[in-house]
Formats: sequence, structure tokens, C-alpha cells
Amino acid sequence: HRLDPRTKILITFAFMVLLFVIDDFAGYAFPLIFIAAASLLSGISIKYMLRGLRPLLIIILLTFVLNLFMIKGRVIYEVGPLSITYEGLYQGTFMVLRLVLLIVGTSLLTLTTSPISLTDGIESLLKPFSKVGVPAHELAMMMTIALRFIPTLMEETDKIMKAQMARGADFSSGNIVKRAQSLVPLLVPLFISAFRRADDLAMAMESRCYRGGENRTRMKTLKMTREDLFAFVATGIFAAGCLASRFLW
Amino acid sequence: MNKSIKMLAFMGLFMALLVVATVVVSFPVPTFNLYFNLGESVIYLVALVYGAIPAAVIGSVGSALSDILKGYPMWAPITFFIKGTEGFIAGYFARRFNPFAGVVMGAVFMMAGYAMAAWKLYGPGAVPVELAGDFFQVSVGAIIALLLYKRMKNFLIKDN
Amino acid sequence: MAAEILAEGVCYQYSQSSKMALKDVDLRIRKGEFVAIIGPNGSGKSTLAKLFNGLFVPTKGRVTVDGLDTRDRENVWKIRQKVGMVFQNPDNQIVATVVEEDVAFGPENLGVPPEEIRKRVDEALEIVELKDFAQKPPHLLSGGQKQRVAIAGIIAMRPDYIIMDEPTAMLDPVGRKEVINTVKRLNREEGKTIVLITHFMEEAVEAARVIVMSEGRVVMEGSPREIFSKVGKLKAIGLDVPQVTELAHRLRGQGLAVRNDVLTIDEMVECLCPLL
Amino acid sequence: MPIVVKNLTHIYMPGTPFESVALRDVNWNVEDGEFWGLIGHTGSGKSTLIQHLNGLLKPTWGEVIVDGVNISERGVNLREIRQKVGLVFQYPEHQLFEETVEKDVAFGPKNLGLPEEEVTRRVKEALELVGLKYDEIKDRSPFELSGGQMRRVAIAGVLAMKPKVLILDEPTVGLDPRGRDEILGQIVRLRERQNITVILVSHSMEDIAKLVDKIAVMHKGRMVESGTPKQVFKNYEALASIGLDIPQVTHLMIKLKNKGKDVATDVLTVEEAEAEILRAARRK
Repeated sequence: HRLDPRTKILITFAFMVLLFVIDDFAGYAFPLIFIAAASLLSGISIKYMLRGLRPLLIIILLTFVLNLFMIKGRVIYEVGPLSITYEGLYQGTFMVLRLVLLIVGTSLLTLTTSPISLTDGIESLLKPFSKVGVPAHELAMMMTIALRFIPTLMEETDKIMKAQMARGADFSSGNIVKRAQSLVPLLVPLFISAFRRADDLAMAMESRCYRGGENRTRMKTLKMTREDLFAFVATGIFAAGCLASRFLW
Repeated sequence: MNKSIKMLAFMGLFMALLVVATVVVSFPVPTFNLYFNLGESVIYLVALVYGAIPAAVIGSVGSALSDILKGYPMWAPITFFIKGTEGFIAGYFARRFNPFAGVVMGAVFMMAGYAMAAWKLYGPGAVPVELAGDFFQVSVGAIIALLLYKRMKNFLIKDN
Repeated sequence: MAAEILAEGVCYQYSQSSKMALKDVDLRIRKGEFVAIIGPNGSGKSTLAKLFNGLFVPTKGRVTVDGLDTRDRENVWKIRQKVGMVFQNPDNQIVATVVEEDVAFGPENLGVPPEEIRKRVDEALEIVELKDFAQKPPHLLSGGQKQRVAIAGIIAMRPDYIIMDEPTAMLDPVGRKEVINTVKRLNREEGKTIVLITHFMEEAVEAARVIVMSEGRVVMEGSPREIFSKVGKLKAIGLDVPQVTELAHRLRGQGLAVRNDVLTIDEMVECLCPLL
Repeated sequence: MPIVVKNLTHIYMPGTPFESVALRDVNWNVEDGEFWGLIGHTGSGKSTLIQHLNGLLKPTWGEVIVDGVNISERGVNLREIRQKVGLVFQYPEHQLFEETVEKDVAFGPKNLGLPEEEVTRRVKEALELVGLKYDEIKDRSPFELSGGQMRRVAIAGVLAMKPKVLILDEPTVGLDPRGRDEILGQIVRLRERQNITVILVSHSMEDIAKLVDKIAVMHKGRMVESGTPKQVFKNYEALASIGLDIPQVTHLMIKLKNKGKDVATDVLTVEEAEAEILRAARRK
């Protein structure tokens, strides 16, 4: 929880890459241990993490079923033209497991880190690249503004939707073209309002002496601690394990 | 007023709008995106009005942000790449040829990109489902963007 | 060097427009003053505000802040640090997703060291009485609270002058009172110079000096009493007066011996008691 | 066309940790042709209440009966109710979206499926009702108009639906005194010409006192008071206790009365106050 957001982002990234390196079931032992350890340290229960899977259930099932039937190989069971093969079962389970691990592992990042500290982390990670033209500060500033205005625009959407409904608008019937058209009375005001807000905001930022990332200080600065170092070492061991599982077996 | 600050504020607001558009009208579909959403309409509109670079930035960062906020950061890197390139292509071809060509090329890239991602992540069987869902999404997005572009062109270009 | 904002023969024309938004405006705002600017929509009030901190530069004439000319691009950051601006829409001037982060935005831009920023942020939130809201996301605040966050963001930059461009126009009566009380405190206790643009007359009454604008010109200037006693003139340019002021004006017209510069209910009671 | 609100309770997001009660047991009868003022603080439930009157929100408990039709009943034609009860939201200019003023005002009537000539006729009429000249303004983009004009176009967009009840949520917020007087003047004229029922939500006690026949006061989701302005403002202590003001002149008369002066306190406007004080002064 208390890790530097940069550490968390890097580790999550490493975790994702490594998951795709693993190519047999034994290899999954490492990410499983990793998630268990992370769960223990962060105090977020596995059950809570699994909740994030719910909306993905269809996909997970679909992945399983598709792989089950589509892979050719030794037949276990036949229903009409469809056949379940041993390879299909293996592949399906493998894919699903990878998906679940991916989702659960990465959801740790969003569960333990607020979007703001994520933004700060991304800015600081990109900073070295600003020499080669990556506008790290600007990107982070945009993300901050986006996060700031999401709730405001949501509320506004609700208001405009209701106002148009009061004028007899209907957002929920007709074919694709009709529906797309019916969204115009909602989206035009929304876009225009976003423009006006951008104008106002730019004016306010300028008045508050904003002039880009140069010579700017921050009230809260990110600090790497010994815990971060420890996390990196742990991830390194984990990575080595994954790679070993792939190349030694 | 300072042009670059204005652009920064504008990009921030449109990222927010992109996130809102991906949430407001969204229902689950079994595709890579998980939800049908209006994200494309924002990306394409920015592409049509402001060109390739702003569309690429808003498409990539904004869409990745939506993924992170929805709690699925594992999609973020892939989304970042696909939607960013989609925005860039749409903006590039819209300037080079016409708005229609822009959205079509963007849409084609988006579908190809996600089809490949689905192949890799869920297996080859997922590709047709993915393509069907994406086709629906980019069509709605493209229709809306073209309608809005026609409608707001004057307002948007005059103002900036 | 004089401690004041000075506008001399200022004209301003928007690039898309053929009409002058401001015509030959001469104004002096001394340090420590509380000035209200009133006028109907389109009278040039907001334009004038944006000239004070160099967001706009005059088409003709000049604006100086403590002797610094706003046309000189080198002065612009110094001027903006001295002259803080609060705008009408409380939503569109808050940048960050947490109250205290937003208050820190200005000092961060000025390159103030972190510990010092922390100190200023806490102080500023104290002054606007939002200490308990430091960790809140701004969208959960009421309009009046948001506007106070915006004010705190300005105070943290330690400006001498604070220009407020209709800060209460979008607020409900409760929010309006909160903001006006904060503004009064800033002037009286913190010694900040306040320029309050408003079309609520009961707010203008709080100022020491009122400037009336119409069609790009300054048409009246004086203490609230002097200004509001001219009921007819104000009405003619589309402005209001407080109800009691209007009542006093009408009663005088009917031959009752009431003062013509009544501003509050209590003054009116005092005036009327001997007559009834 | 009467509106009857019976034991209306509305709970936002029931069953979640965000559950909040916006309205509690509200009873309200709006008779044909009345002019109501609805007052109360932000968050007192005013907005939630008015959104029930045209079916944008449904009661959690209780009933809302518009022209004899219960809006929560199955198969109710909500479009028809929304046509009968026109709702003008705060900052209505934010919902303008068409390329021309004419098209924007026509959006409502078109959604009603009216024939073209009828739509045009209504657009003309609605624009004139808000004091705009149809021929001068119909082809202009709504986004090029001044703030006050934009707002009037937006109000015309609701008037073109020919509602029998018109609800306006703070129609004058953000306008300067002249803009405010224009809008309020048009509402009064509209009532004279079409005899429709009007519900005006406002924070300005002066405006409310000047215009309406009856006032309803909302506080913390309850309707704590309703009656004629004179009745409601008489209870100024109750109003003050929930942080609401009364018009300055009413306040003045009450203070004079408290000083032992013989004046009537049921005074609502500057004109009435003038007359009353002159009367009292001459009597002396």
C-alpha cells in the first residue's frame, strides 16, 4: 500500500510481461505466490480481488468454451459436430487461468493506488524521456485535469439528458443510425460545454502563473524507501523464477 | 492568452469527455473492450477537427485512463497503443483525404488491432466475436463523429 | 514606486469584434482598498478585470501594477503573482482532484519550496475556513465552498491585490454569504486589496468605493452612499438598488423627510421612526 | 390541469451505502392556473420535487398525479406528460444544440410528431412569447447570441411544446438586473395570454413576493410551509430559522412594528411599503 506509485507501476508491468512468458501450468505457481504475498502485504483479501472478475465472466467463459471446442487433438467427448479435445481442455484452462491472474494481479495496482498518485508516478517515470521529446509533465497535467473534470462532466451529462428528455427526446429506441442521431442533442451541448470549460480553465491556470513544467516545484514529492527496494528485489526473484520455469523445464 | 496552456486544458477536458463517453452509454458486450461505448466518437471528432497528434494523445492516454478507472489496468497498455494509433490514423487520413476516409481508416485499424489482441489473449476462436462487437462500436462512433463534425465544425474551428 | 493598480486612458477591442469593449478608462486602485465594480452585462467589467493582471493588454493606453507595465512581457509573471484572479464559475478554475493539491497549484508554479508550500496551503485553507476539507475532492463541495477553494488558491500565492470577477453570480444565497464574508475578512484582517465585480447591489454596499460601468466607460464613482442615492441614474443604465434605498427615494418623492442615502434596513428604521 | 402530489418520498440509490432521502412525505396540490413560487436552500429537495412532476423521476413511495394520471402506473405515456408539464432547467442555454435557433426551438414539437406547418407556427409563437423576433433570429446560430438571448431561446424551446404547466428552475440566475426583469416580465405576460400554471423556483424572495400567488417552502426534503406570500412571510421567524430571507421591505415593516409603530407587516413590494408608510405618516 505504502509503496511508491512508481514501484507499483513498474512491478505491475513486469508482472504482465512475465505472465505471457510462462507457458505451462507449473509456471503459474510463481504469479500465484506473488499475488498471495501482495494480498497479505496490502491487506486486500483475495475475495475482494476476485470481485473484479465479475463483469468479465462472459469473456472468461467464452474464452474457455471457444478454446475447448476449437482446438484439434485427442477427442475426449463428442456432441454432434463439436468435439472436446484433451488439447482444447488444456489450452482453455491455461488461457482462463492466465486471464484471471492477469486481471487479479493488475487490479492490485488500482486497488492500492489512487488515480492521482498514479498520475504522479507516470509523470515521474516519463521524466527521463522528456529529453527525447516526451512531454511528461504535460501528459500528467492533462490526466490531472481529466480526473478533475470527469465527475463534473458526468453530472452535466445527466442534466443535459434530462433536459432533452423534458423536450421529448428519446435515447433508447430505433436502429443504429437512429440511435446515433438521437445522441446528438446530448453530445453537442456536452462538447460545447467542455470547450467553454477548457477556455475558462486555461485562463484560470494562466492567472495562477502556470507556465509548463519548468521551474515548477511540488508540495508532495515522491520518495523511494527501503520498502520499494525490497519490492524490486522480490519482483526480481519472481521474474527469475518465471524465466527459469520456462527455460529449464 | 497562451495557446499552449489552452491546448493543454482542452486536451484534459476532452480526455475527461472520452472517459465520460465510455461510461455514459455502455453495455456489456463480449469483446476485448468489455463494454460497448462511445469512446470512438470523441477520438474521431478530435481527429477530424484537430488532426492526428491531438487525436493520438487523447485516444491513447484518455482510453488507457478509462481502463484504469474501470479497474482493468491490464488492458491499458494495449488500449493505449491501439486507440492512440487509431486516433493518429483517423486524423492523418482525414487531413490527407476527407473526414470519411479518416474515420474508416481509423475504424479498420481499431478492428484489426483488437482482433489481434483477442487472438493472443483469448485464442483464435474469439476473433469473429471481437470483430462483430467492434464493428458495431466503430460504426456508431463514426456516425456520431461525422454528424457532430458537420454540426460543430464552424463553432470549433472559429473558437480555436 | 506607487503601490497601486493604475489604468490610464485604457481602450480595449476584442480581435473578432468591431466595437470597443472599453473606452478611455482611467482608474486608480490603491493598496488596501475594497472597490466594487458594478454595471450591466456587456459594460466591460470582466474585460477590465482581465486587463489588471495582464491576461489582456490594452489596445490603447496602459495599465500598471505597482509601476510595472502590463504590456511589458517581462513583468507578466511578477504582475500575476501580485494580482490574483477569482472567476465566475467555481468549477472551471479548480485544477486538481484534491482541495489542498489545488491550493498548492499556484505556489508550485511559482517554484516555492515544498515545506513553504505546505505552510501556505494550510494558512490559506485556514483563512477561507476550509481546513477540514483539505483532503476532499472538489466536486463534492458546494458552490460556495468551491469558490472559497479558488480564493484559497489565490491567497497561497500571496498576492497584494485580488480581483474577483462576479464570484457569486452562480451561487445560491448561502454560498454568496460565505464568499462575501470571506472577502470582507480578506480585506479587513489580511489587508488584501479587493476589487469585487458584481451585479448584486447588496454586495457592492459592503465596499468602500463603488465604480459604475456602462458601455465600456466608467460613468460613476464614489462611496456606496453617493452612488446608490442616484436611484434614477442607476435604473436608467439597467442596474438595481437595494429595496430600502428605492423606498427611501420614493418616499422623498412623496415629500417625506427621509435621507436619500439609506443602504440598510436598520438605517431606514432609524430614519422612519421619528416620522411615524 | 391540476397536479396532485401525495405522500411523495424519494430515495436516491436505495439499498446502497450512498442511499439518501431527498424527499419525505411531500403533499402538494397545484390547481389550474395558479402561480407558485417554490423556495428553499440548495439540497432542500426542490429539484427532486420538480423532476417528479413531469416523470423524469419516479416516486420511491407515494403518488404524483398529473391531470388525473398517476405517473408511476405501468404503460403511462411519459412523453405526453412531459408535453403537458414543461420543465425549464437551470442554465437552459446549456442544452442548445442545433445549428439555427429555429431548428432548436422546433426540437420539442418535432418530437411530438406534429406536422411541419404546425411546428413552424409554434416556433414562431414561442419565440415571440419570449420577446424575440422570429424573422430576425430564426436563422442565427444559437451559440452566437448573447447570454440573455440564449436563455430566452432555450425557454422558447420548452414553450413550443405548449405545456399546460410551466416549471422554471431559477430562470434568472446569472443574469444582470435588466435581463432578470425581462425574463420575469415575459413569464407574467405568458400567464396573462395563455393562462397556464407556472411554478417558479427561485432564491430571490423579492422576485417571488412580487410575482406569485402561492409559495411552497422546502426544507430538508419536507414541504414545511405553503400558502399565500402574505401568510408565508408572516412566519418570518420560521423562515429565518431555516436560513431563508424575507423581502427587505417586509423585514423593514416588521422591524418598525417591533418598535411599536402602527404599520401593517404584510407588505411584499416597494410600492406596497411606500403606500403603507405614507398612510402611517399621514395618520400621525
